[in-house]
Amino acid sequence: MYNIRVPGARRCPAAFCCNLPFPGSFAMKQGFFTITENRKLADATFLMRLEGDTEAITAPGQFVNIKLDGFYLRRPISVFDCDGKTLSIIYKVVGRGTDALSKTEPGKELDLLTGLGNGYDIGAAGKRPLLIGGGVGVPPLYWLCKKLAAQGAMPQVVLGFNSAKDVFAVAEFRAVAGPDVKIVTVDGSYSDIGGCNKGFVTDFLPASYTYFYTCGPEPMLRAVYKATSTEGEFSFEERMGCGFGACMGCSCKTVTGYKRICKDGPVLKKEEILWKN
Amino acid sequence: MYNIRVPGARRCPAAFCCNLPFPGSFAMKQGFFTITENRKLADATFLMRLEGDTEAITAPGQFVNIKLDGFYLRRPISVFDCDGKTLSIIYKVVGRGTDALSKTEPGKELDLLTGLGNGYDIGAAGKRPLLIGGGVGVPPLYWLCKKLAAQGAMPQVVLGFNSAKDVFAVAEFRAVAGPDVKIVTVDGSYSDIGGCNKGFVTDFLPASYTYFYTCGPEPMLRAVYKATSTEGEFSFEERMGCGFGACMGCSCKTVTGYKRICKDGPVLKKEEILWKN
Amino acid sequence: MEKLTETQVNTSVNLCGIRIDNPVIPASGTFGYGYEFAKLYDINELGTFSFKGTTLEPRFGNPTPRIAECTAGMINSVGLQNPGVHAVINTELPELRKVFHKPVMANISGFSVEEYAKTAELLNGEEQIGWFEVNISCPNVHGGGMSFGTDPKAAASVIDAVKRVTTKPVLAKLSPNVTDVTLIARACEAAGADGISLINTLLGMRFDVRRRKPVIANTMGGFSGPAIFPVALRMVYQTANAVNVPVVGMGGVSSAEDVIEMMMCGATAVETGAVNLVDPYASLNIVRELPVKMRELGISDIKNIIGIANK
Amino acid sequence: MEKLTETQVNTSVNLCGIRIDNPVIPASGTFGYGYEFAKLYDINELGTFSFKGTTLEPRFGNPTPRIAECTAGMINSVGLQNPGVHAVINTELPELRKVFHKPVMANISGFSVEEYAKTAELLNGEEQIGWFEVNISCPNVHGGGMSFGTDPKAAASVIDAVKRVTTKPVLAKLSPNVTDVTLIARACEAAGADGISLINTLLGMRFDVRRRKPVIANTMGGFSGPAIFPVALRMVYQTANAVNVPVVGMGGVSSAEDVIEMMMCGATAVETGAVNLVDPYASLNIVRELPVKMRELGISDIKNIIGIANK
Repeated sequence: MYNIRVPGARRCPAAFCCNLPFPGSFAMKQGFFTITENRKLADATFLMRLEGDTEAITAPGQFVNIKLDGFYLRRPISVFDCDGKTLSIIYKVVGRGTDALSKTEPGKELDLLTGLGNGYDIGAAGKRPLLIGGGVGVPPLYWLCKKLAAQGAMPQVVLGFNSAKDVFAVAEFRAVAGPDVKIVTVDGSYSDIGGCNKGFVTDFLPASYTYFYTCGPEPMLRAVYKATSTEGEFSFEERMGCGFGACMGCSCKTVTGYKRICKDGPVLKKEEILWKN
Repeated sequence: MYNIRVPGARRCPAAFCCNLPFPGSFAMKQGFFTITENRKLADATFLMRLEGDTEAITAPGQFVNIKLDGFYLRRPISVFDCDGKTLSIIYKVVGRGTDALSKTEPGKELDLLTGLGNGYDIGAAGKRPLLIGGGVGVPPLYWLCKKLAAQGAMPQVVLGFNSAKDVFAVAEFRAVAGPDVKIVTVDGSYSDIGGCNKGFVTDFLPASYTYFYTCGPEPMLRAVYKATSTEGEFSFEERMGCGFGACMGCSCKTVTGYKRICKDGPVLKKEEILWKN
Repeated sequence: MEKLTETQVNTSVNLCGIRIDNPVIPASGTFGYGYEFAKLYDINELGTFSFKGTTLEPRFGNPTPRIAECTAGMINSVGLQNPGVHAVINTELPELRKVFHKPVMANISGFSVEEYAKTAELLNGEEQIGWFEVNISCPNVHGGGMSFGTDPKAAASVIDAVKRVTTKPVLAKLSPNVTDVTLIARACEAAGADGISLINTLLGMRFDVRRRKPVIANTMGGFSGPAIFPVALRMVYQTANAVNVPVVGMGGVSSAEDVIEMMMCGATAVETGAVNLVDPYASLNIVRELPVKMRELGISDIKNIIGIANK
Repeated sequence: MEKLTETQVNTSVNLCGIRIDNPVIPASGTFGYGYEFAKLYDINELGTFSFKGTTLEPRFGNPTPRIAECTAGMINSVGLQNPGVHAVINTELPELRKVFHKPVMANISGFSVEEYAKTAELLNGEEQIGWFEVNISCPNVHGGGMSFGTDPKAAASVIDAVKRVTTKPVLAKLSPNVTDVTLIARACEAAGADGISLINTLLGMRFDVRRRKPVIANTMGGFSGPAIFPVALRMVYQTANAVNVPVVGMGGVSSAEDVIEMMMCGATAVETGAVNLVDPYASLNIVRELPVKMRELGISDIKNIIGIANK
């Protein structure tokens, strides 16, 4: 497991995982970002916009790791959108840390590690890629969607939420993917131009797509794994120590060896995945 | 030691110290104060002005206990001046906590416990009380000086510092006690209208006074103890846990029993004092 | 999640046969003999409290400085300063009676098995005392305290001697400074302890790099505060798995959520310690926050969560 | 206080016969095999570092979640994930060699005395290895790790076996989860240990009150971070008083001042742990801050402060 090498390819720098070639860059950066906006989008769900040096953020699906006053570990949060000097994140309040984050005022500086994780491989998308997001797994798909559209693909998007009160970012996705955006709620409480879609995201997948990208809670990922017919990429969540590959806190087993969700992931290709029981 | 009672007098509420009558009040209050000013007065020495409910502060020589972000224990600091809604403190940067305090910006709210400690007994002063301060022991004497002048006494003040760069609050004392204020420096580097007084405070005590009040480092207090000829009061410093009498962290032995510096003190009468070896 | 109204929430627990209105108990050494806090608020809102560790004779304790600050905690080396059991009976308890109308927990300590027993015997006649908490874990005294709490046989001998002279429930307060706390807990249970309380402070130290001497006069002392909560929680969990008597948990508890977390790990009630020294209203606030937090977490009766981690 | 210029400050120490430029050593498990950090800065600025705990066979370690946050610290239950000693020799050390030109500390662990010895024997031929740090204190594996570190005889047997097959200095890395750490330290010294390093993590736990299960899959784990510094400092002090070999201190060290405080309490060098996970530049910053802090405190040669608390 430890001596598979692909000559000529960039080698995964993970301490001991796979030694396989990898997409994306690992040029992590530490820097201070100024909050320019921090507002509620949906039930317990907030959008934060930050200004600072975003150079290290090179691929959708990457995340940043945020230091908060009074908390020891940083909070890893995926990138919702990013340009030359602005970074947006969407996060859900799930504990004391994210609660404190939601109460942080614009103007305040935050210490961020940026450019963390491999991110999605947009080169594999094809013409009609499918993006499947669920709940707090929706945000990383937005920048991905923009990047795919920018390279000429026509992404199809299926986003699932528990209920209408949890829905966010629909307008943003529609602005990029128009009618190809479908919103699904478990309780059927949401409806819009795309109809009232009650159930799970896997109930509303399009018949045809060239590749898929997904992010969401693990039960959804497992359902997507079964329901999809093409190759694709999954973004995983795990409790992290450092977020940059040092502590082995977030390891998982894959077909190609042990991987660190934070550094060799969070995105894994479908064929790599070994589900835990 | 535990059953001395003075009938009719207010009883010291200390859990188990002296059961003697006591001056001052123990109506501690917790409240938020807004910093209106925080500026350097002398070498590593800062003045902070705060606005808030000062009702609990009833006697000069009392202190406040300040909660600082990132520090577990509060910082006890004596009251430099106080009126209906403003409180001033003068503090020296001696560690990480006071360093953080010195960098706290006006506008910020601080959590304070106020009205802590017994304070000086201004009723004992007589016509010509003597105030002897050394270094960071100088601040509590200022409000005392004002209170004494207000009740018609003519206080005499001797303030000692290591060096000219450490001197502060001279104008304030002179505004109250005029030419009766003498500034002494160990290295003789300070001189003003009161002359150049090189040495220790005890080298410059006036010939005659009705009572004395002192605060400063322990070696100075010991020297004052020997050099003074009348009754008087000493304010002591000790590392505190709570600052309000709960933890017994700052106990000392006195002629009248065990006392808690924070609650039964910090002011002790000369005749009560038992010096540690 | 089930929505609960205020009246549906029950915070009372049964501690060794005595019902307390809520499981929040200021720990010994952080609440004096109680009546001073009664000037700040009605201390009858508390479940109960454990009074200052009392010995047979009056003690001044250790030299000062006795306090050192730490990240998220503090070290104390008070060393059992107390007025002695006779003054407690003659002065402190009568003061307390005026303002507190519930059973109080009597924390006792000693330097010999006989001293523990004698102190307990003298206090046993005091009506207001509901429980004894036998401190065999004070890190700040030599030849007593913790030395009893680090050896199962010595611990058992103290508990046995106290049980013989008392008619009230006896809790053994254990030290965390041991390889296996469950050995001590089991020995105390076998000796008749009606409950176990833990953890006392961790032995800690700070050194002043400027003055180049230990921050506290006694060099080492007892480390407490939120910093020790994970160690406390682990030991509460281990002990609740090991004994059949109730466990009273403590160590860094600073919020109602901490209380709930510790009860889920096996505590029947929870003591608050260092937080009382930073915020004199802390225990009251926790008592008041508890039903709010219970409703948020869908807990209708706090008894139901005791030890769910251990099942 | 004496004013010192930059050139007058000496940060080098001698650790078991090997001179290191400064006493700052990222601890095992927080720095991988080093070369990944070399992408962030020149890791040759460090005194050295202790590489990821290595076992004879590859290990995945414990199930996830493996991490829990605490006040001023964290719990991990990684459980010695590592690629095994052969991959370390064939892959990791050759990578390290390209970017690190100093002796490295080889942290090894095992589940039997024989495994420790075999792993040490295999690594002994690696030129870059300066010291062995024998981890007899991992709280996250069953039947190994900490069970060796809580019994003086078992600890001594591991050290003795490793010493027989190695030609390099051997440090015993001790667990703080014991009643008397000096007993273990003395046993290791008697078995030939050239130094003692401590403390490994405290055994801790967190429970998720919302999900109603332990935060980490393994229930309990190793607690580290600034929260444990006072306990670490106390044990370094006690151990430095008890043994004659050098002590490497660790546990919550987060700043140059912490390094100085721990050296004053008896440490010849200091390892940085959890702080590396929160700030990837932390150890570098401490190395750079150290001479500044030394000048501020009037320390011209850091060797002169080692153990001044113990005199």
